[in-house]
Amino acid sequence: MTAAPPEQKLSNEELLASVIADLIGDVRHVAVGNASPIPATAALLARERGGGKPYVSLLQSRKHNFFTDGGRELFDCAGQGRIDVFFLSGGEIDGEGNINLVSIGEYEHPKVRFPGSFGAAYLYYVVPKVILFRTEHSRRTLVPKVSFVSAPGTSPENVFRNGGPIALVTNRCVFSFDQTHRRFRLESVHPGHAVSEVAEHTGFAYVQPAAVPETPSPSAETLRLMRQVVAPELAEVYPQFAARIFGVRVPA
Amino acid sequence: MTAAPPEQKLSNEELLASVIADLIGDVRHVAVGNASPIPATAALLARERGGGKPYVSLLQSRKHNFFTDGGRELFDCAGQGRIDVFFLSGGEIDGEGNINLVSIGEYEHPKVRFPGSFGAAYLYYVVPKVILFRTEHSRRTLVPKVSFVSAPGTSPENVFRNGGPIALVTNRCVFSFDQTHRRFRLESVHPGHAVSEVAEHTGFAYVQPAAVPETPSPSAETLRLMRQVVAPELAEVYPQFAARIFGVRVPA
Amino acid sequence: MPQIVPTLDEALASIADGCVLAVPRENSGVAMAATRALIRRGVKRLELIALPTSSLQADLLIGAGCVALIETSAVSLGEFGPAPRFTAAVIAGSIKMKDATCPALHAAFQAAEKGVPFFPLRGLIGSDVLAHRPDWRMIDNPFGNNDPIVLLPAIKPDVALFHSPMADRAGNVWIGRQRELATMAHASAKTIVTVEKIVDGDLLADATLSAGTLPGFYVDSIAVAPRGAWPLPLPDHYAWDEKHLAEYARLAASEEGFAKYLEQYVYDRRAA
Amino acid sequence: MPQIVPTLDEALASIADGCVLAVPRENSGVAMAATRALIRRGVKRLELIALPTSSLQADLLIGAGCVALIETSAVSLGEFGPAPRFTAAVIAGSIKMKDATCPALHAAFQAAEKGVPFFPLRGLIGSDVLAHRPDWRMIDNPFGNNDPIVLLPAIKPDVALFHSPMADRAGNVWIGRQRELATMAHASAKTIVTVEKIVDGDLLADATLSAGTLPGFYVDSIAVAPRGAWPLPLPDHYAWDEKHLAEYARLAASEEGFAKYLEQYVYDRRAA
Repeated sequence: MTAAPPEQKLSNEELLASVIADLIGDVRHVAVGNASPIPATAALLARERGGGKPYVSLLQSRKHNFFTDGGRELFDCAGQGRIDVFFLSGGEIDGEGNINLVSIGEYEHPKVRFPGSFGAAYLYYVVPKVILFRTEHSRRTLVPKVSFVSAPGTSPENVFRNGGPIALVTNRCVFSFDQTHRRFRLESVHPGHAVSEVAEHTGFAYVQPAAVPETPSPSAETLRLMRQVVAPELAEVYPQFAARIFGVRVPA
Repeated sequence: MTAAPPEQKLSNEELLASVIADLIGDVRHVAVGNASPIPATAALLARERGGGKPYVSLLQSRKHNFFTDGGRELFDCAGQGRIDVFFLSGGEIDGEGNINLVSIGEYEHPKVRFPGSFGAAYLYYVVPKVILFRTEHSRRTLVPKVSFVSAPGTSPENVFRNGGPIALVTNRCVFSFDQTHRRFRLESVHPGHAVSEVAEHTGFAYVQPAAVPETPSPSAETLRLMRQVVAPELAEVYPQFAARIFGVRVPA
Repeated sequence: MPQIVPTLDEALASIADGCVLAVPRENSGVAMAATRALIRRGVKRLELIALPTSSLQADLLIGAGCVALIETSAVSLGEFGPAPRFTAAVIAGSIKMKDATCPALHAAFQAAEKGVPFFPLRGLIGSDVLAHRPDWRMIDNPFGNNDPIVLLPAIKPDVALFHSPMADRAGNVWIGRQRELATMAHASAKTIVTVEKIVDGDLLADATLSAGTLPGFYVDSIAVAPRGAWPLPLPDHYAWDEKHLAEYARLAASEEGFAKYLEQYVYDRRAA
Repeated sequence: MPQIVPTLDEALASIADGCVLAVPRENSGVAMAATRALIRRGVKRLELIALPTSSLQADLLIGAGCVALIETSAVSLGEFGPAPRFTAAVIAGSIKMKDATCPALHAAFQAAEKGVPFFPLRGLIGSDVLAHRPDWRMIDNPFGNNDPIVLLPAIKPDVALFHSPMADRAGNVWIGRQRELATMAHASAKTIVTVEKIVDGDLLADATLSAGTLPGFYVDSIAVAPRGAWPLPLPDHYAWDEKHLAEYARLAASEEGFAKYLEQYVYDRRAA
């Protein structure tokens, strides 16, 4: 395999993966769903920086997950409190952290139909740190109120809930989520993007501090790890992504 | 292997196995618990007479049961309605079909302690034909009222119950059980035993018809099957029993 | 006890119109050759239950008009995009939709496996998934204090249908780590399996293989269908046919294209 | 991630006095060498949960004064007769008894495995097993009509302890068909395993072996204990030591005989 030279320009995907790796923090187990190359990059990066911790399960890959008890094991594992971080997205996401993976319009006669809720109506409640990730940052995706709640961002106090959203990462910015006040807060805007642009393209209200920093770029060491250590690992699961972003080619 | 010659005298165990095989009837699946050589003989005999039906699971033997889903599979299988006949016993059995596998005396301070209920508090409800089998027929084992109900013989109409006792076989006689009237009925007395002897040694009340037939001895063909076909199969699971009753020796 | 039969149609005979049919997720061994045979036979009004999701299988059956109702957590072609016939049918209102979430389907099959009327599940409360499931109930957890919890009724399909690498002559089926296939079979009244091949020997007698074996006791009929999951993957045996799935996604985007796909890959038996 | 440690005592370090300890039935791989090590260490006040029954293991621990409470469906030496120390302790009132029934224990562990507070179970109603379990609840099945059903609270042990044929260097453990061992590990906060041997290679990477493998992810510590289930059987590996069990049954019938057994087979390390 060959990897990207360290002098190469920082890509958007690398920035997002670095941001997400920071959000993961010091945990034991990160699980990454299907078709999620950027979160997968972030999880593997977190593992490299943690010297093997957290354990990373890539559900897309038989090789990179340990499950031997059938399709239920992921959910049982989460229910046991053994998954600390998971990633969810939404056809729509609203300002209270509700996500919609089902449909737009009346449920019985929808105008738009998405694939379905998958495990969201469960995992959103039982995984302590759910990181919302939606690259498309527009008034179409970030809406005042979702048309269908696949899973709510918060729950009443008496409803069993060990988990929920901690942040929303888009191609423009990073929001944190305040579960007490049920709202997002603009934490940083990515290099090349503006606070006003975020406001223009966000359909929901959020807290905007007086000063919003620029999303920090990965350190040279982080970038080196991502490009030289993580990218080749990633190539086994996401060969096209690894080739496009990191220039990693798996020998045929 | 060698087997008993057909002219050998009918043993008590052969009689009991023949009676139980008749009680099994035309079903799909008979499961036999541990340390039950006579019911196992009966089940294998029923299978031979049915040309391979019923399917027989001998829980004692890895080879003679199909379970691959751990210790729960027997109970799940019964809950699915896939076990038609099972055998239970009791330290005490009373006239309402209640069985006691736990203790005699006050539960917190028992005078006698048995091993425990095993699966009886479940299987007695969900297996359509439970055959009670207790060779010791005495006022100590067949009591007016059990000290502890491991599982009741019958349940109120609104309690989910697909199964229960159909008969009690002892070393003296065969009782049938009438689930509607919650009582046993003396069906037959084994050769060499008397109706009066049953009354003398039974601690509970039961229905006694005006004429009680003698328990029918197995036909020559049944006896031949038991001795020549069933006994060698049985020897793999119950070698000592097969040797003692049928004279079957497994070559070392 | 299972019958090993010579043709797919014989194996599938008990899947009648209106059958409640359970099928596995896209990467656990989907009986695609059998699915094409069902479409050729023109089965109608299936109530399809995907444990817990589906992809090409549901899309094909829906597009071909075989499905009255689907219960699932999602139908999607994954990296090949949305499932076009599913999407169109839901928007047109031509199938009845029962949206679930993955662990709810696993739990409801396990409830049937254990012979209980329901299983509880955390999560769900406050979601519109729950709001649109009048067949699910919320109770106050009797071991808690003001602690609502959802109960899901057991799912007992008429037939479970899946594809596996091998069966032995007694009908014992190797399922490996795909243990939801055992749960599906336990929960269903009948189980039909297609396999890559029939092997000699007894899978249950082998200490190693038996750990991944569904006993034939739970299986009703078996037919051999080499590459029977194609173009979907068979775990540890073959991968997705990516080129074919991309072609499907392209064709099925329109009704005309879908009809062409059916003609070429389903009705023309040489391609099945 | 699991630590493979050089001694039994190191592996067992997290089994403290008062530990809620889950152990498997007598023919699923009982960690008997580890049990003798616990007795030598003098562990106290164990709350032993047998899934779903026990034999020599419970009788030894009870006789040696290590147990405060036992939850089980039965304790018996099977064809070698009643379990004498268990029987004596229950009659003397020196241990607290929680009588259960086999499927109730399986269900309660599965409830913990699935992260729910309870599982329902049929049967039980009208039995004194239920009458003596104030921790079990009866509700009216919300999907039925005047249909009472029992709910069992999830069992979440502190530690699961069992013996298996092998583990690999990453701590993945071969359990074969003994799937209740996986459920025990999933349900328990920690899992300790003794194995016959450590093998090279990756059990999870092998398509065949992985079907019977408990991932090391769920395992905390592993020690090698050759013939570690002796004198109980290890499935597909070795049978009961009938002669030894008969000797145990004879000796343990009296307190003096039991003390002699302990001296000879437990405290004298050469015999362990």
